[in-house]
Amino acid sequence: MEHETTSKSAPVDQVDAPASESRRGFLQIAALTGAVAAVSGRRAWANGDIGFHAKDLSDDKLVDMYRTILKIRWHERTQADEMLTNPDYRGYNHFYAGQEAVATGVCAALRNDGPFEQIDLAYSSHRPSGHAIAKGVDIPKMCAENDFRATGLNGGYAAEMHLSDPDVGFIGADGMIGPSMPIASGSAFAFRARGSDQVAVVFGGDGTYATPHFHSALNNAKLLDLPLIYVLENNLYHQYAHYSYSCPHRDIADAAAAYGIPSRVVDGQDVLQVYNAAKDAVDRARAGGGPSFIEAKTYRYYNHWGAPGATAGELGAFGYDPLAITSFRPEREVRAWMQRDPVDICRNTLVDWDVLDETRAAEIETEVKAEIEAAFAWASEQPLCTPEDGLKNVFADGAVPARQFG
Amino acid sequence: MEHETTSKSAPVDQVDAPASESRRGFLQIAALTGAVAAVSGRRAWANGDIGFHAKDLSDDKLVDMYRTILKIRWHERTQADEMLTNPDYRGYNHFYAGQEAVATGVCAALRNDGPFEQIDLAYSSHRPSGHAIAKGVDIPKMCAENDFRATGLNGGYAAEMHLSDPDVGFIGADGMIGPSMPIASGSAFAFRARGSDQVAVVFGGDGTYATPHFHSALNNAKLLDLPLIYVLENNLYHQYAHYSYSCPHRDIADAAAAYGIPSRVVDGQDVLQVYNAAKDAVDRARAGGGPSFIEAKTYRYYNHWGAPGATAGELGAFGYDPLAITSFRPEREVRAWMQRDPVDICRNTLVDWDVLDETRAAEIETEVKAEIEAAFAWASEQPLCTPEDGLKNVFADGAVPARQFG
Amino acid sequence: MAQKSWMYSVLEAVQYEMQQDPSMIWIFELTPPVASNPGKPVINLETEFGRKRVTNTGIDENWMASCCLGASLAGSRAATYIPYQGALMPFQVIQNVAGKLRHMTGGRASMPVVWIIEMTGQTPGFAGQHSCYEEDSYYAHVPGVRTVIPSTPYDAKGMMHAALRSPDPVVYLYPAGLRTLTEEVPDEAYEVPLDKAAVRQEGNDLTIVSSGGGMPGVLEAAATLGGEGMSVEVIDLRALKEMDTETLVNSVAKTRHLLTVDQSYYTLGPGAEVIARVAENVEGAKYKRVAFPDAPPPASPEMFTWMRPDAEKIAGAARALV
Amino acid sequence: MAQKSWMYSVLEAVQYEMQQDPSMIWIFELTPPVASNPGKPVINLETEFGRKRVTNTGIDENWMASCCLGASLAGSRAATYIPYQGALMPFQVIQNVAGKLRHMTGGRASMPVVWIIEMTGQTPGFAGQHSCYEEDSYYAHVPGVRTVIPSTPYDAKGMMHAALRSPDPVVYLYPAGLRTLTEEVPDEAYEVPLDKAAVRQEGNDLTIVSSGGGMPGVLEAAATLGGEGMSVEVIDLRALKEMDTETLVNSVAKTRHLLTVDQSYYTLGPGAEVIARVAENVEGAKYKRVAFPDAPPPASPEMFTWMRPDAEKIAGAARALV
Ligand SMILES: Cc1ncc(C[n+]2csc(CCOP(=O)(O)OP(=O)(O)O)c2C)c(N)n1
Ligand SMILES: Cc1ncc(C[n+]2csc(CCOP(=O)(O)OP(=O)(O)O)c2C)c(N)n1
Ligand SMILES: [Mg+2]
Ligand SMILES: [Mg+2]
Repeated sequence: MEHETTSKSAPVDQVDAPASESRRGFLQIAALTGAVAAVSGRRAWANGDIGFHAKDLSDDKLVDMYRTILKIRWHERTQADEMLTNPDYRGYNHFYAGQEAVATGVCAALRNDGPFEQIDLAYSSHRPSGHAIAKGVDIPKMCAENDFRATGLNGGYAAEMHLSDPDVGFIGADGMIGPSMPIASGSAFAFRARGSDQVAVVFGGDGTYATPHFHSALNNAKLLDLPLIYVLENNLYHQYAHYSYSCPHRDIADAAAAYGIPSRVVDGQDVLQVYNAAKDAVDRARAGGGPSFIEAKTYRYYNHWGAPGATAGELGAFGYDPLAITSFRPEREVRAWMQRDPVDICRNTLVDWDVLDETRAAEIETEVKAEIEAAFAWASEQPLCTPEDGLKNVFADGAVPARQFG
Repeated sequence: MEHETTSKSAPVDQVDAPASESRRGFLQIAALTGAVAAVSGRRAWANGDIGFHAKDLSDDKLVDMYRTILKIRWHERTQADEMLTNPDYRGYNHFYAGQEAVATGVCAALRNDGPFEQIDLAYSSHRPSGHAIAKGVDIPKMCAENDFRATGLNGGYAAEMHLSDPDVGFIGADGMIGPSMPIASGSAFAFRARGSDQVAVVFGGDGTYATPHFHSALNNAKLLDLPLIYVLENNLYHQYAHYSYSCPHRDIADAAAAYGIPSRVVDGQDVLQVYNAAKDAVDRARAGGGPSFIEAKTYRYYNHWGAPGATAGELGAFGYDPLAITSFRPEREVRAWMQRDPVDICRNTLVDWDVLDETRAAEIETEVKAEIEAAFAWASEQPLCTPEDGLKNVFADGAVPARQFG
Repeated sequence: MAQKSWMYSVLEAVQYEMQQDPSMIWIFELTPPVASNPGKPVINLETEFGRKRVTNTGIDENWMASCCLGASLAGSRAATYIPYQGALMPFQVIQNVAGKLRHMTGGRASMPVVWIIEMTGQTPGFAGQHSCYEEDSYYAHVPGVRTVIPSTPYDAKGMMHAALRSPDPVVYLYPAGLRTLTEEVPDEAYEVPLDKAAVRQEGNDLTIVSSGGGMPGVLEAAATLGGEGMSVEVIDLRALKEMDTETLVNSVAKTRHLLTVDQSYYTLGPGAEVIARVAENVEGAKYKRVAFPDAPPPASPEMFTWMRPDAEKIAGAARALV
Repeated sequence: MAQKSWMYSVLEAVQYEMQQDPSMIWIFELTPPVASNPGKPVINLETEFGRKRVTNTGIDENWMASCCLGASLAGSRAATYIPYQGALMPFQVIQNVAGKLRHMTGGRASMPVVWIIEMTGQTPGFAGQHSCYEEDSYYAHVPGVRTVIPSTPYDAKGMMHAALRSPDPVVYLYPAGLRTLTEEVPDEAYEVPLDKAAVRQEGNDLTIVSSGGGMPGVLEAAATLGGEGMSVEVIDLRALKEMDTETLVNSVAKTRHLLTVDQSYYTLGPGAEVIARVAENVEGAKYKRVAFPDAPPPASPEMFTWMRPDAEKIAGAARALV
């Protein structure tokens, strides 16, 4: 089913990227004009209206953002390779590669350390490893968690789908599509009630638009002026269904704008555009100006879950995923998006701004790769869990009785 | 808390009635200008753009609508008097008086008899007695049901909050705020799937806007082009909370329009305006044009539930309702709305159109009163239920075991 | 110390905790959190603490419950009152998120949240969701959430203090049929534990176990049976999750006869769990359940009152069992 | 007749009923209703019946379930497949609307609707809602809805035909851990009743009662125990609501020993109801429950597999009981 867009307002901050066209529409344009191949990372930021806040940042902060994108990227690639080549490796992931600039740009605008009562909180809901790294979790411990180790971030109880770390304000993933949005709005309610200037950010996919929770969270955030930032990562698909099956809007941001919430569409491949939108939203929320909605147009390089279709040593997955059953996304769409890679766009910008040169940029990537490899190595040596510990942490104190033996 | 309206689009079909102003805003205007007292029933329909479809109706059909409004009104008044004066009377009601033109105008545009596979379905969800009468249920049986009689419309199982009668396509009330909207969309889905031109109508209060179901029902109705008509009766309050506590829009229709659904605001006190909007919506739905949303600005003359504050023989309730606790609506607001009474507006229009004269109009009212009195009399003589029947109708066949005796 | 109603006792506890903790919040639906009691000051949380901390929005019980969960995750204690019509609207977020979050974060999520979930007064004449009394079982099956159901104003206040001070999420069931009960309730704060049953009356011939709205009928039946010479031990569960097995087993080990009474439906009502726990631990006892049949409540008072367990039916079942 | 998998058997029944009844609809979430089986034609409901009758929309399980309910009220048979992550999203509408509607309309509402609700495969390594197995109890407490849980492809097909032909709303639980089971399943339509337990094996020393995903472990344990000389009667509940009391009581009256096995949580798992029903009717029997502890499933395979009941643990509990 093809849907006509019903929205009248023009997307904001739209760049000449393969954006939110319906799949067929996009492919037709790409085929007719060869436009995709002509889009380079360099051109993306050569747009007069980007870099407003970002241009004021210190070099260190900018390099940090580049480093964060690389950490997420290399965590993904290293883990995918582990999954594809190491039969003893048990971890899995909902890969975030391709979307790194979203988590990085948003979290760079947040307060990520300090006492729990002062830091900003991020709800990941789903596909959390990128959000976790951007918010600042300890990567070796996260790797241990993903590999079910007793010394992992969450003691081996969570694994990838439920990562969390309150120490850095990462409330984490709950694995459900929908519920985190109203919950995050509750944290925002608490901030406002106690007179704190903290903000709550919730990340959600295009799949969250259709959930009933979308309405609840946005309506109440608006009514109560809550410091909530809803970051919708529109990677065009939920599992293997294009978002036009679930949403009558071309830009989901239009749906949020209907509540009277300041809503923007950004190029999710460009970390600085994301940062700028997040910074505006955070400033508004801290000043008591209420909620914001950011729709980041982005794309994931791997399939929905795990590494089907991927090849060790290569970025992305192009094969057919049996999970998709009768519906799948075309390889040329994946390849088109990969030409506007968030790593390249960030690096190119920093080089153009003279924050880094190519040599230093490459060195940093080498350093990050090594750091991630060390994290996986450390994780693989961590102890496995003690079976009986499964009875703990049900309530704050004590353990529940075993019942499996009668 | 006062909310500024965020909507930019002008309300459609707005008349010079006390409409959806926030309570305080409305009272200020009323106090300053004395405008309310100047609004008469006669003036309401003297608006060039009403009566389009309605003007083409046969006299009989128009008189039927007048009669239906009167049936609802006298059912309300008779029942309120019973509750206030007859200590043996056990029935109760969520009174609909003041809103009669909404149910009447909508149902007049529907197909209300014929085989079940051909008639239009109406979901009442809540406050059902007006919807039931307008859809054509047998009034004596409904009175018996409301009085818990074995021969009532639903055998005494339902009472007022759960009235239903599939024979006239009245799927009825389920007593919940929210769930009926997605359910009604499911009936619409079935119509479309089986190639039928039936339509599904769901009535809901302003309270339904904030429910998560609002989003689900409208989004899916739009995506799937369902023949669903959502009639939102905005009587300004849910229980005793003004709708501005739950909705950032001045016109809730704006929220529906954001989905790309044709949405109108109508004067809910004028049955012909309601009919015209419903007729458009029904025609569109039957032709495969998908859903519509109608917001009827209206008002209830009694309190939320039962007859607190009402006086036998008088229309409306003005006293303080203990249920309201710290919040209640001002008496002058009730009296202002009562000056644009749906009975008067309908009668005046029909007299002006020469469909009736005042004498005949008064005769009809006398006939209807007698009919309603007879219905209550019949109902009061009906047998009470057999206790053991409570174990039946759990499943289609048989009865469940008694468990209350051990 | 004064005679206080259930809801006044509860709001007294909430008011005290909100005065102590300026970050605590309360969300309500339409009906403001106000209680009055003869001879006592009116409690109005909305006006006392202001609408930044105490607010209503629309009819969206799932948002109310989720909001409080999110507040608790942000370090603010939070409570809400869900009316009975919406009792199961927030079920999924309590069952699938709140109940699992502490465990699935390896103990890192703390959730000092209390959901007061109203159960109906089982009013004859209503029907469907307006007279049902079934949420006890649904919530009691959820791990990671403490589910309690006080049956007296004294317990209501003490368990509310305990619930608000607990780092665990608590489903606090309020059987609205008890709204007219009054008893002497201290003015100062005190705690009643969230995991202990109460032996309301000791006896040797028969153990009757019930909870919440079932208790008045059970106590009345026990008095009748006592007058007939039967020695009845009456246990009020109070805590549905974690259920106090020890008190149940000790009692039936003595009386050898167990009668459970649920206002909730028969199948998988709390009584099923009570019997199963005892049957696993006591040999040769005799068992019977009194419960609402597995049928929704009908509107007709004739049907409904016949179906609902009451003192007379309970006493009849006890006589048949012993 | 051919060896068929669970899901192929189910879709075969659905396909047949949809061919017979051109008004029947099916709603899915993201994953199209497609099944293949060696030597058999691929079944694809979406392409065979078209997107007007078979469609997906967004991630909104409550809408999916509500849509089917509304279709059934409009006189069209309807079914949907709710993935396990969303298993309790439609709970409120099933519990508070569908379950009550026939009764509260005095029998006037007819609801030929089937909600296939997936339960997880309890996959070690997942956690939280991705490995839980708890929806059986929640749905089984709801009156007015038939809750069934087939454990074999044969029953799956026969109970799907019966469910689709029933005017009652049916919650049809699918334990996804059984997805790899195959057995001989007839090609033609047939019905398996929605209210009868199955005696899978007769015996005299011990009755083991389980359902759904618990059955393979129980059958394996029974084989082991049989090899040791214990005569075990194995009952597969199949119907959770209405539960087949007679089969349970007759069996334990004979064996005097009852062991229940739940993959679901201990407290108020189906086993509690089984024991309570038997204990009310059989005197002097001995009882034991094997169940998942009252804890959410942790991710670590070491913790999870230790906590989950399996053949060895079941056999151990049986030896201790008899
Ligand atoms: C309530 C619920 N239903 C279904 C699922 C299964 N599920 C997991 S991820 C996913 C798709 C989510 O799509 P989107 O929101 O776009 O996020 P993306 O995977 O693209 O990052 C689904 C349906 C779930 N986790 N929760
Ligand atoms: C889910 C749910 N929550 C709460 C209630 C209790 N309740 C009954 S009517 C009502 C107010 C409804 O207001 P509105 O939708 O404006 O309809 P009106 O009463 O004005 O006709 C509420 C909250 C309910 N029936 N269902
Ligand atoms: Mg997506
Ligand atoms: Mg209203």
